[in-house]
Parts: sequence; structure tokens; C-alpha cells
Amino acid sequence: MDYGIYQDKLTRIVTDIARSHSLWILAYGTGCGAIEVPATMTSRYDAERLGVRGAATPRQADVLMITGYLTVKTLKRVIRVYEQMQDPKYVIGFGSCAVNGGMYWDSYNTIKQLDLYLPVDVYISGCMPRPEAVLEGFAKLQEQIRAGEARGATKYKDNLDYYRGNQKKIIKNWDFPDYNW
Amino acid sequence: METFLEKIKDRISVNFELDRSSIDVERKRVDVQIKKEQIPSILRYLKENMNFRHLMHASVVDWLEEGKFEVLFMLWTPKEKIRVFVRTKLDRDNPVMENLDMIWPQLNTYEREFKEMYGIEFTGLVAPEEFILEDWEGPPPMRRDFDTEAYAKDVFSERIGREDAQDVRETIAKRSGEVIPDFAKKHSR
Amino acid sequence: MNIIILILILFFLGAIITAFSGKISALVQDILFLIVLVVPAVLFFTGVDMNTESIITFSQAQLTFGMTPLSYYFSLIVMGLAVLAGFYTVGQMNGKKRKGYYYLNYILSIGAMFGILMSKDFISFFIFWEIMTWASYLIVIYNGKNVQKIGIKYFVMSAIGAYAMLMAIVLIHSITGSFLITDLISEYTGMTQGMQLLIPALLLIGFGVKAALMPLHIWAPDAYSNAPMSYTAIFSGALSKMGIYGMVIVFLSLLSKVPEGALIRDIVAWLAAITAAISTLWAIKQDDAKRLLAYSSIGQLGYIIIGVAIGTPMSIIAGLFLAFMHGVFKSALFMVVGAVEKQTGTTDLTEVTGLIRKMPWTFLAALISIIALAGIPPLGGFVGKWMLYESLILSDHFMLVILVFFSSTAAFLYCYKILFGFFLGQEEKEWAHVKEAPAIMIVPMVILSISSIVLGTYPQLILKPINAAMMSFGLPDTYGNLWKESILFNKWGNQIALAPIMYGIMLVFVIVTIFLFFRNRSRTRYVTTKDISTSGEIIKEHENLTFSRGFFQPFLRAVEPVMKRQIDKYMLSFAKGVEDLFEFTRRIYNGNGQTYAIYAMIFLIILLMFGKNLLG
Amino acid sequence: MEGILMSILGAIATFLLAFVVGMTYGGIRRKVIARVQNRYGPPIYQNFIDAFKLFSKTTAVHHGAMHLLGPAFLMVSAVVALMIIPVLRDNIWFTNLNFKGDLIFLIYIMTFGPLGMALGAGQTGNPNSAIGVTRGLSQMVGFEIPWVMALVALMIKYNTTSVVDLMNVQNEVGQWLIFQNPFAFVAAILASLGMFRYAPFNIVGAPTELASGPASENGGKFLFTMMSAGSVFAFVKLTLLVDVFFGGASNLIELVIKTFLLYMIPVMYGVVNPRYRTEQAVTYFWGWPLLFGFLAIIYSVYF
Amino acid sequence: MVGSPVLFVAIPLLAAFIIPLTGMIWKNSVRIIPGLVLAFMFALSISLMGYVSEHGTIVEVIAGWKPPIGINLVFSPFTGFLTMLMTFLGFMVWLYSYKFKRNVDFEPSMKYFILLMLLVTGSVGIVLTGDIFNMFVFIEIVSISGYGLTSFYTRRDSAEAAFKFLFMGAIASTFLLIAIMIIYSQLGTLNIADIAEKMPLMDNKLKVLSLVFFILAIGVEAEIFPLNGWAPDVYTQAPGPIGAAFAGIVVKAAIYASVRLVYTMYDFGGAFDLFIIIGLITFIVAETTALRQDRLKRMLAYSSIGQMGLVMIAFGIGTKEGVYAALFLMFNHAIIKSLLFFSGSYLVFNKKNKYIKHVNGMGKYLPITSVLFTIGSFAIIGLPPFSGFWSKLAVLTAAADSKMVILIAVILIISILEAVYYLRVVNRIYFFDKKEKTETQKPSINALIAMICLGIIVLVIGFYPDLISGYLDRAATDLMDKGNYIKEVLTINK
Repeated sequence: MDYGIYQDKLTRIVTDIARSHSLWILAYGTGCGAIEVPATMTSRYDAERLGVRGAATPRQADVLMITGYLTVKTLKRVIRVYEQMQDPKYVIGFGSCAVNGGMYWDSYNTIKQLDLYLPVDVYISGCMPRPEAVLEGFAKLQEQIRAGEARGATKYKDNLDYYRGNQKKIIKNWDFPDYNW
Repeated sequence: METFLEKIKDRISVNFELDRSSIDVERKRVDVQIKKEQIPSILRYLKENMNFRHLMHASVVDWLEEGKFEVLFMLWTPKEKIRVFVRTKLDRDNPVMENLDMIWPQLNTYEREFKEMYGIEFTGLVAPEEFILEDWEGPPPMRRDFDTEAYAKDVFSERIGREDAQDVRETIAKRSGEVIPDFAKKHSR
Repeated sequence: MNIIILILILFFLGAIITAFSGKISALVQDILFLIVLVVPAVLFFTGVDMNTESIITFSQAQLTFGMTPLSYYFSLIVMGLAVLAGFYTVGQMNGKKRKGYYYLNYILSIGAMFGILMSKDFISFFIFWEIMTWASYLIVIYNGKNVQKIGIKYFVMSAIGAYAMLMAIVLIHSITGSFLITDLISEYTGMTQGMQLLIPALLLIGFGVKAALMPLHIWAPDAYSNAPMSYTAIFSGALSKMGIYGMVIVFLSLLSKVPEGALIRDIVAWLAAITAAISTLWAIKQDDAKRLLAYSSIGQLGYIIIGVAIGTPMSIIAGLFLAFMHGVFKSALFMVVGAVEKQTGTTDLTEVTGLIRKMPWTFLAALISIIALAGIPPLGGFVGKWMLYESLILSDHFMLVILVFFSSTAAFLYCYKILFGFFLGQEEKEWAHVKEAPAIMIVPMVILSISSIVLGTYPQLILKPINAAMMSFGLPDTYGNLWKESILFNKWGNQIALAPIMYGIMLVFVIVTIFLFFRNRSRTRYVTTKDISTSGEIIKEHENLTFSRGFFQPFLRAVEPVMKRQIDKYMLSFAKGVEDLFEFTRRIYNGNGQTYAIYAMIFLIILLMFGKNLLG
Repeated sequence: MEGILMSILGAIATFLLAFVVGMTYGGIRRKVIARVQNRYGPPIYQNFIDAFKLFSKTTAVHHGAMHLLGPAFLMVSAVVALMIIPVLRDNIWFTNLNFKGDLIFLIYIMTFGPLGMALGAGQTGNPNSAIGVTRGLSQMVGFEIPWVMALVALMIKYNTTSVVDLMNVQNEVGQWLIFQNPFAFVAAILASLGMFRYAPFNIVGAPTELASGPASENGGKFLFTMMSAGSVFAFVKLTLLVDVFFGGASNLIELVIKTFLLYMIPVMYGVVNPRYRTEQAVTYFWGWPLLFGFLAIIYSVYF
Repeated sequence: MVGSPVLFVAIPLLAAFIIPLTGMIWKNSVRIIPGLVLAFMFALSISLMGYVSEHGTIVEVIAGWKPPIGINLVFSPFTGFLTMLMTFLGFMVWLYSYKFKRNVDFEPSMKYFILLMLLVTGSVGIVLTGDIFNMFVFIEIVSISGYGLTSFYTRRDSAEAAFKFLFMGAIASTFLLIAIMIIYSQLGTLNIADIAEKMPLMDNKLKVLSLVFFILAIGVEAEIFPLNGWAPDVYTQAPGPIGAAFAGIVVKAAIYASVRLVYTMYDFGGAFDLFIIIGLITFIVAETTALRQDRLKRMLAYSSIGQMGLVMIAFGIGTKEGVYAALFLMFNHAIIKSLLFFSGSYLVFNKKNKYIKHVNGMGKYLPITSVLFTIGSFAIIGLPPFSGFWSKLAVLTAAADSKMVILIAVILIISILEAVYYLRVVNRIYFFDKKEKTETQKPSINALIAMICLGIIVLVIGFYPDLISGYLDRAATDLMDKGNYIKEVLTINK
């Protein structure tokens, strides 16, 4: 992660703690998993007490939640959204479809290995994962952030060629703007 | 009701040369099959002269064994609440049909889907861009002779742990002791 | 020769020479045009003082020219704008057809305005008034679009105003036996009550037309938007101020002297407030920048008229100050629109987008002028509006405050619309080739915008002439204790203490801006406006997502009951009814000789019947 | 020199006060909303965490000069308004620039920020931003009318436009203006519902509808600036209401109590209401609030 | 004294007889001689005016019979001013029409110029004569030449127009004769000054009756409502310049006659009110009607009638300022309306119906003519700095001095209509596209000179009205001073 001027370790710890307690999620509701997010956010499970809160646009968000299967067409959008998010940013793969294709394992247009295209920090398995699982996923993410391990954005930037190569294999008409940070 | 449906069927068959026709009293529907050349005229006739103003649905069935595509239009009249199914069969090797979206504009969407999914050509169809399959280069995926598993293996990489490619249905059945009937084994993935 | 006469002759001769010099070369014409504008301005600022007076005697009337403090103040607006807009005009008219025609009428109208301001009697006032009217009329129809509708509307309304004024003038003459304005003022209190009301009312109709007061304003949107933009800057900035000038005279020297005057003053103030409110709503509705600004001008003139009509010293200062400011920022805005029109060929706010990086200077001028227009501190527009509110509150015109406040809040809507429409939003491929306007057009705009900043911080620059003008009307000297009268500034005693506040604001502004702007700028990279969050969709080059159509639709739905009633329509249907009535009189002449003979006989009988009355 | 230093320090202290109070109130609001919805809710200091996180986030892109300036405008306007408003009554603390705190000046300087922000939002090119801005401006026209009516009623009654004078009036009479002209208070508080832009008037930044409207292209430091300016603004508005209707506050504790109680009104109104459509939000203010405004004026003129 | 007023009558009449003879020798003399005569008349009037302004009124007795018995011509500042105006306009009309339609045959063109000359002569005679029977004779001369000129084109429509004119003119002549008979039977004299002196002796009823008959008779020529039905047709059907001659010369003469009646002959003030009422009705009806016209010449005709109404109003005010204003109006109207007729005729030159829409886009093809028409329009609306403004101002001032506030309001409101219909035409000239491809006629050089002369006068008077205000002032004083008129005419010793 590019810490810029925050080289000081103490500052880094403080910022990591702040980041871990303020996760603004951009729920990319690709599949049926989107229905579990409201349950996680509302009164019974109340993810907001962990500092998890919905963000409206990728510019404001910290966490990209990919809730469900990804087709080729949506993958393109997901990559775009991810690239528009600002550093630091985390990805949560949500549900077995995101993990390995799930029940669409033999579909002609479902992506079965998300981490080839985007750096995923946490996978939450289940079809669908229950809100408890989602909360646990968040907790895991927070742990990773506090430990300074959730560095998906840096990974993506450093290995951009690798990710681009994989992405271009799937997406034939490549018309993306350059990744600019 | 039966006589009424008969009357409608007769009225259609007087005007058009039908390949096959039947009525279903229970579901209040008339089912006609016709040559593809006559499709525009019969649809227009039904819409304008017989008050079947509403196009409920259009779909395609792939009769792989016959070597035909069956295109089906479901019409409905709001007054008598009766459906008419208009079917036609296209040659599977050369599925070409006339564009119909001037009769119902929403047919444009259906036609784009048929084109992408079955490869049916509609002469004169104006489609702004791809409908569902962006950047698709393979064969039309909804044709029954399209092997989706092979295609997926070819294009997408499998996550490690899924190489066995077990059938989900079978695995569950094995675990729970359920007996799958034979007819369901083959094409029920 | 007297210098005022010299300036007038310079204008009128120069106009004709300029018009025909186009035969030599376009460059000569441009240079002559500028000379004819600049030389009188220089002469005016160096040579004319309050003592210059000259009289031309005709058998019917004496034309007296001279300067008063009030006319000096308005001359500042006219002369300054004329020169600045003149330079702009040269840039804007470059390569257009019928330049001679345009220059002729431009200079004529400037000369006429100057003549109006220098007139000390009503005859020369009226003569120059009419020259101004038809010169501006000829410019309004310059583009030749919808002439029959727009031109006639403008001219008829002007004629109504002018004839009302003429009637007042002859009435004045019949009572005082003189055309001099000072004679009217001195003999006004001795008139009968009916005349005391009738004369100001008629004069106000005359001035109200030019100042676009409500039932008389219907010409303004069309005329403003149809004239070339370089002239509309004059039109809205200076020409409309002639109406204000007349109103100031009427209100201060006539109506304030009689108790009945309060009635007319209140009526005018209310009309002006309603004008401001309604025209602001209409401005919000417009999609064309010219029309938008035209309606906005009408609204702004409404504020000025309120200030003048209320008649407390504070409100008059506010009105006059706003008159100057309006001249400054509205001309700059019209120039901006003209520059955009020249560079893109259209003024449709829904079509042009994202010019900010193409025309940065124009945008800067627009931004500052808009901030001034919206009345946001620390720019000049706020000072005027502030004084207006203060004076309205202190004189207990509470409903007027609400109306003014409503319209000036609603003004934010169109202010934003015009900035957004032209300069912000996504950059479109169609306007990729657009370049910044030529320097000769940019410089006047920038000068005007700088003056709105300067006048916001140092309002005393024009408060001094305003004070002189007000003292000439017998109002107390408020310059020294101007701010004492307003309760705002008593922390700093009786000095003009706007500057510290404005400095404070600017300090904060500069600190925060430097901190945020430059810090962020150095750390971030520019990305195009196509690179926005659109649910992951990649915007193609031909796609433009700018939101520009139906901009304030929900708001307009909310205010629709008010907007449904248009005076314009009522007036048109009235005019149509009158014309149909005339169709009836036309039928009297049916072309039949026998009928005419019968008419003759009927006429004879009637004459004989009333023959006895002939004896007298 | 010392004077300048002191005044700069005072300004910073005021800003910090406003920032802390505004942020905390924001946190309390989130907690209240959570509790009303039968949730546990985030901690009260959650807003500070969010702000700090936003501040520490990378801000890599901008869309041009106005985009950079927009949040700066917002901040300028908030700070200037804060400098002008009298925070405490009869106290040399926190009197920065306030030259007796002119109401009209305040109203205008408070609109300056949103307008600047609107320009910034405009340059991002995001249609949602522009839609949000138009909604916000429309709503502003709506609520300014009853708000100004309430203030004008007081201004005419006491013949002053100064906040300090109004506070002094209340001190001399010994009665708060809320009791002297209750209609004005009702009109003002109804108008302030729109001013705070909480539900049902959160049409500007409606996250599910407009993707947070003007803020939609702003992340990181831009959003941090907007958030802190918003907090300062909330403090300014509350202080203004307290000054005008509740006789001001002579110390910080009184200020906090009064502002908190006032703050709860829009918050509570918001939790139980869904979002209005734009024209509903505009015309809402031209119904009962306008009536109360008229009543306030009539009351102050004739009684 | 350079010449005698008698020459105003004698020379043209003589020339009228000689012209056919010279025409046999030299074709063009038919065109040229009337022009020379008119020019001479104009020059004579100027020189006489110079004399009059120094030495006072000239009363010329014909054939040695002294007034009240003999026939006399009175060249006072008032009549002299009108004479000058008429002869000038007559010359301008001649100059303009010198080559107006080349395709006109020799024979009619001879008629045209002779008739024009007679028209002017008759009008001048009406103004100059001091004798009511002579006035009758001159009115007949004017009428008859007017009938001839109206039917000049020998078309069906022009014949109809001429017949209408004739019809009304016959009625007028009858009543005029009856009125003269009543006067003569009661007072035994035909001399105006003598009648004026003896008027108090006459029975009131007969006085009223004779005045009514006079008004009816002269009102036909003076185009007052409702006796002006013939006028629009005549203006439309007669050749273009003749419209100008009617508006500028004939009507002026008729107005003079009625004014002379009311101001000098009769002694009761109710007639002034009658003037105002008639004038107002004429003004309103004519201007409103003009607004609804779709043909240019008809529009100009109604406008002309309206202006005459305004003149009547001004005379009806009855003060010296009123007379001054009326004279100023007459002067301006004569010049401006002639300019409008002159330029307007070229704008709709080759069109059959001469609709207003035919002027569309003429600004491009006939620039000078269009500019002149525009100047004329602006002037007649009363826009400063054109001459029309000063006369309108004078009328309004006069009315205001007499406290006629409502009158002022009505005049001004109707003036707005005037502005509307003139501007419609001007807009069409400049800002409409020429629709059909009709050929346009460039004005001939003499016509151009005539128009430019008039245009310059409009501008010059507009910028410096004092050029003529001296004449006007003297004329007004002269008209108001009834006793002086009587004295000067009756006490002449020669």
C-alpha cells in the first residue's frame, strides 16, 4: 500500500485502526447474494455497529462486495468499478458462485475464479452465506486491515500486467481507460 | 366457450392456410401452426381484425431431432381473454425469418435475443448493439447442440478443487439416498 | 463651443461617418468606431463638470444641456459600458454582415443616452429618448428573426411609454409654461392634486417601459435576447438604466414632496417586487442563455426600482448602487454569452456543455459575475442587496422583503443553470474544437468582473457620487455616516468598515483555498469528465450524460400555478380584440357610393339637429 | 501582533469547537436513528473515525479546477459563517469577526458554500451530481421563504438585523423570543428541517436514488472536507437558532444543551419519515410553514 | 413687389390653353411647360412672401372693382404660406411624375400635366381668393381636374373611383351653391371680409343653416368623416403622385376654406367644438381603419385622412398655439405624406393590387427609396428628430394649454396605432424576404431628386424647426386677427 507521507509506524497503526472501523461498502449486487446484504445491515444483525456502512459510489467506498455469480458482462463492470475506487480498497467475494462458480460451474459465461481478475481479500462461502457469515467476513477483513495484510490495491497495482492479461483473455473488446492510480 | 374458440379457429383457418390447429378449452386458447411466410400477415390480421392486441410472449424451441426451430408467438385479447398461439417452424440449418418489430415494437427485443441465443436471422432487423452476450464469439449458446461444459472448460479456468466436475444433483442424491429416475439423468443438469 | 454639445455632435457625426466608412475597409471602420466611443468618453471625464451648461433656443422650446450629480453618476455607467462593450463589439462583430448599420445605431443610441443624461429640459430629454428608442429598435431587429412580432412589440411598448411621457411633458408645459425639469420640480407642490398624481404617473409609465416594470415589460425578454449580445450588454446594462434615471428624478424630486406620492410609490414598489419574483421564475424556465439573462435582467431591474421607489435614503443608495452593479455584472454576463455564441454558434444551454477547459477566461468572468449577480458576499452585488434588505426592514416593508428574498433565492437556480449549462458538465466531442474567444472580447469581460470584486470591497468608490447625487435632491449627507444609519457596522463606528469584513472573508478564502486546492491539486491527477462512476458502465465517446434538459422541472411543477398566467398572453388577446374592433370600423367604408351619399345626408341631418349648439 | 495571534488562535478554537460538536451530534444522530430502528447502532465517535479514514484515504483524481474548488468553497462558507455568528453571549471568547452578527449576511454567506459545491459537483460531469444540485437549489427556494419570514418578523419587531441585538433584547425583557413570538419559532424550525437536509428532505444526496448526488464523484479528502464543513454548518445553524430564539448561551454547557435539544427536532422528524419527492419538498414549505410565517409577521406587527 | 397674386391664377390658365398648341409643335413641351409654370408660381410665392413679411398683406383687386363688390385676391402671411407650400408641392409632383411611367401615351400624358397644373391652380385660387363665389369656382376647377386625374388610367376601377368622387363632389357643389345663395340673399355680398363684417346682422337660424351647408360642401374635399368615402378609392386608383397632390394640396385648400369660414366669416364659438368633434371622429375612424388595410396606398390614404382630422382638431382648439400647431401639421403632413406617396409608389410599382406584402424585401433592391420611405414613416409617427415630432408636440402643447387632457390622451393612444401600421410596412421592407419574382422599377433620376428634396426637408426641419416657425407664427397671427383681415381688405385703396 502506498502510504505516502504516513511512513511513521504509529500513524500507520492509527490509520489502520480507523480504516478497519469504517468500512464503507459498495455492494455490487450481481446475483442473488444481494438479498443478504440488507439483512446484514438492518436491525437484527446491524453491521453498522462495526462501522460498516453503505456507500453510494465507488469514489467513496472502501470495500467492494461481489455478491454472487459473475458473468463476463458483469465482470467488465466490476473491474471498472474496482478501478474507480480509491486506495485503500478491499474486495469481498461473497457466496459460492464468487468463490468457484458454484452451481454455475459449467455455464458458458460465468467466471469461476474471481481472484484471477481482481485481488480478493476475503471470500465468504455459502449459498447463500447467512448474515452471521457475512459479519464474520467483515470481522476477518478488519483483522487483516489491522494487521496490515489487506493490501489488495497495492497488489493489483504492482501486478497490473498479470491481472490485465487475465482480464483481456475473457474480455475480447478491450475499451477500458488506463488505470490511473 | 368451446364453440367460441372453434369459431375463432375457423375464422383464422378461413383466411389462412394452416398447417395444424387445435383448441384448448381449459386454458382458453387456440393453437395454430403456419408457414413462416405467412407469419407477418397472420399476426397483423390477428392484431388488427380480431382484437388480439397484446403480444404476451415470443419464444423459440429447438427441435434438434427434427432439425427445426419452432418460433412461437403468444397473443392475447383483453376483451374475451383468449390466447392464440401462433407457431412456425424454421429450418435449423438456415433459420431466416422476416423482421416483425413494426407490428409490435417490443418484438425487437425478442428478436435480438433469438438472434444471439439461437442464431436466427431476422431480415431487416435493426439492432443497436449486443443484447446480452457482449463480445460473444462462440456459437449461439442456447442451441441444444452447444456443449456448454466443454466451452466453459475451454474458456474459463476452473478453481482447483472443482476438477472432479461432479454433478451436483447426483452428489446430493448420493448423499441423501434419493433415487433419480432414468429420464432425468441425462439432461437435467 | 460647449463641451457637451461637442460630445453630442461627435457622437452623431461619428455615427454617420462610421457607418459609411465600411466602404473603405473594415479595419478603418472598427478603428473609427472605437475612436468615436473613446474620444467622447475621454472628453467627458476630463472636460465636463457640474457648471457646464449650454442652451440652444428654438421658437418652440429651449434645449438646455448641463450635468447634475445624478446624471454624472449614470453617465459613469453609460460611458464606461459603452467603451468596454465597444471593444467587445469590435471582436464580436468581426466578419459579420451589415456592420455599418449596427455601428451606426450603436453609437446613436450611446449618444442618445448621453443626451438624455445631459438634458435639463423635457424636450431634449424626449428627443434623445426617442432617438435611443428607435436606434435600439433598429438593433433589436438586426438579426431579422421574428421581426414582426418582436420588433413591433418592443416598438409599441416604447411608443406607449413615450407617448405617456409626452403627455406628461405637455401637461407640465401647460402648467408651468416651461419645459425645464427644475421648473417642474419647483412648481410641483403648487399644482392641483390631480396633476400631482397624473404627471408622475404618466412619467412613470414612460420610464417603466424602459425599466421593464411589470405590466410594461413584455417586450423585454424578446428584445434583449434578439439583439446581438454586444448590444444587449448595453441594452440591459445602460439603456434600461435610463428608465431608472427618470424614476429617480420622479420619485425623489416629485413624489417625495406630496403625501399622496406614497400611494404611487407603494404601487410601483409592489409592481417591481412582483416583476422581480415572476421574471425570476421565468428565467429559471428558460433553456436559452440569452432569454434567461433577459428575464434575469428584468428581475434585477425590479430590485433597483424597489430601492428607488421606497424612497428612504438607504434604499435609494441601495437602488443606485445596484443599478451600477447590475450594469457591471449583467453586461459581463451578456458578453460571456456572446462570446460563447461566437465560438460555438449557439446559446442553447442544453446543447453546449463542458467549455470550462476550452474557455477558461470566459468562465472566470462568468463565475465572478454570477457570484455578484447572486448577491453573495464579498462581491459587489451583495452590498447593494444588503442595503436594500436593511432599508426595507427598517422602513417596515416586510412583505416586500419576503418577495425580494424569494426572488433572489430563486435567482440562485438560474445562476447555477447558466454556469452549469455552458461550462460544466461532460465535455462533448462536438465542442472539442472550441477555442477561447479573442482577447479583445475577453479583456472587457475581465475588467468588468474585476470591478465587481473591487466594488464589493470598496463600495465607497461609487458611494461618493451616489451621495453627491442624493445631496442634490436635498437628502441629507449620508456619506460620512452612511453606515451609522445601518445598524450593521457600529462596531467600527462611523467609518466605512465593509473592508475588514471582506478582508476577513477573503483571508479565510485564500487560506482554505490554498490549503485545499493546491494541496489536492498537487496530489491528484486530472481525469476527463467521462471517467465518472456510472455503475461500471464505460462511457463511449459519443455518449454525453450531462443532465441539461428539464433542469428545474420539479421546481417548475411546484410553481406552475403562478406561471400559468402570462401578462403577455393577456395583452396579446387584448390587442387582438382591439384589432377586431377596428375591423368593424373598417367596414364603414364599404366602397359603395350610395352609402357614402347616405352618410352625407345623415351627417347633414345630425349637423342640423345640433345646429343650435353651434352658436356656442 | 499579539492581538492578531490571539484572534487567529480564537478562530482555530472556534473551528475546533464547531467541528467537534458538529461531528459528535452527527454521531448521536446515527445512534438515535439506529435505536429507533431497533438496532444497536455505531458508537457516538463513529463520525470521527469516518472522517479520519476519509482524510487518510488516497485522493488520486480530480475533474478540473472547479472540482477542486467546490469543497473549498463549502469550507470557506462554513468557516466564514462560523466566524460571524456570535457563539456565546456576553463573552469575549469565540467572537471572531462577528460585528454583531448580521442575519442577512449570515443567510447569504451560508448559501455561498452550497453554491460553490454545486459548481464543483457540476464539473465532475456526473449527471447525478447535477440532479442533486438542482434538487437542493429548489429545496432551498422552498425553505428560505418561511425561514426569512420568521426572521423578518423578529427584525421588524425589534428593528434590528443583528443577532447580538436580538440576544440583548431577550436578556433585557427576560423572556426568550420563542415565547414572545412562538409563530416565528414554529416557522423557523419547520424551515430548518429543510435546512438540515435530513429525511424527509434528504432529496439532495439521496444515496439510493442519486448515488449521493453532488458528492458522488468526491471521495477521500474531498468528502472529508464536505463532511467537516457540514458538521460546522450544523453547528452554525443550531447556534443561530439558539441565539435568536433561546436567548443565546452564556457558557458552553448551556450552548451544548440548547443546541442538542434543538438538534433533536429535525433528527426525530427525520427518523419517522420517508423521503419526499422534490416538488413535495418544495411545496411543503409553502404550506404550514408559510402560514406560520405570515402569522409571525402579523403577530409581530400588530401585537 | 415682384409680381402680383393675379399671376397665380392667370399664368396657369393661360398656359393650359397654350399647351395643346405647343404640343403639336414640340411633343415634350406638354410635359415641360406645366413644370415651368409651377416653378414660376413657387418662385413668385417666395418673392411675395418676402414682400409680405415686410409690408404686410397684399390685397389684389381684379379688374379694378374694389371690394366688397369686386373680386379680390388676398395674399396674407397665412394664405401666402399655404400658397408657397402648395406650389412647392405642385412642382415636386411635377418633377416626380416627369418620367413616371414611360409607357403612358402621348395623349393621356398631356392631359395629366395640364390637369395637374389646373389642380394646383385651383387649390391656390381657393386659398388666395377673398370671395366665396370665386372659391366655389376654384373648388369646381379642382374637383373637375381631380375627376380627370382619378380616371387617368382609364380602367374600370379608376372610373368607379372617379365616379364616386364625382358623385360626392356634385352633392358638395349643390350645397355650396345653396349656402352661397343664402349668404347672398341675406347680406347681399360675396366678399368674405364684407360678409364677416355684416355677419352679426344675419338671422341665427339661417346663419347655422348656411354654415352647415358650407361644412357639408367643403367637408367632402377636406375629407372629414363621414364625407370621405371617395378618398381611399381615389388615392388608390389615381397615379401615385396624384395621391401626394391630393393629400398635400387639395385637402389643404379645403381645410383652408373651412378654417376661413369658421375663423373669419362666422362669429360663433360652437363651431370650434364642432371642429374638434369632427376632427376627433375622423382621426379615430381613419387611423383605426388604416390599421386594418392590406394595400399600401389605401393605408396611406386613411393615414392622410387621419392627419387631416388632427389638423381639424388643432384648428378647433382655437388658440393661437392651436393654429400654429395646425399650420405646422399641415406643412409637415404635406411634405411627409408626399414623400410617402412618392416612395411608396415605387415600392409597389408594378403590382396590380399594390398590397402591403409587395414591399417585402425591397430594402435590398431599392435602397434609397426604402430609406426615404422609412424616414417618412418615422417622421409621420412623430419620432424625433424628424419634423413630425415638432408638429405633434405643438398640437399637444396647444391642447394642454387649453386643458384638454382627454383629447391629448386620445390623440396619443391613436398615435400608437399609427406607429404600428407604419412599422409593419417598414419591417416588411427590410426584414422580409422577397417572395415572388416581380420585376422592380428603379426610380428615375427626377423622381429621386424630388424624393430626396422632400427627405432633406423632413430632416432639416426636424433638426432645426426654426426655419419655418417664423412663417408659421406670422400666419397664425394673421389668421387669428379677424379684424385686421376685414380692415385690410375693405379699406384698400388703389
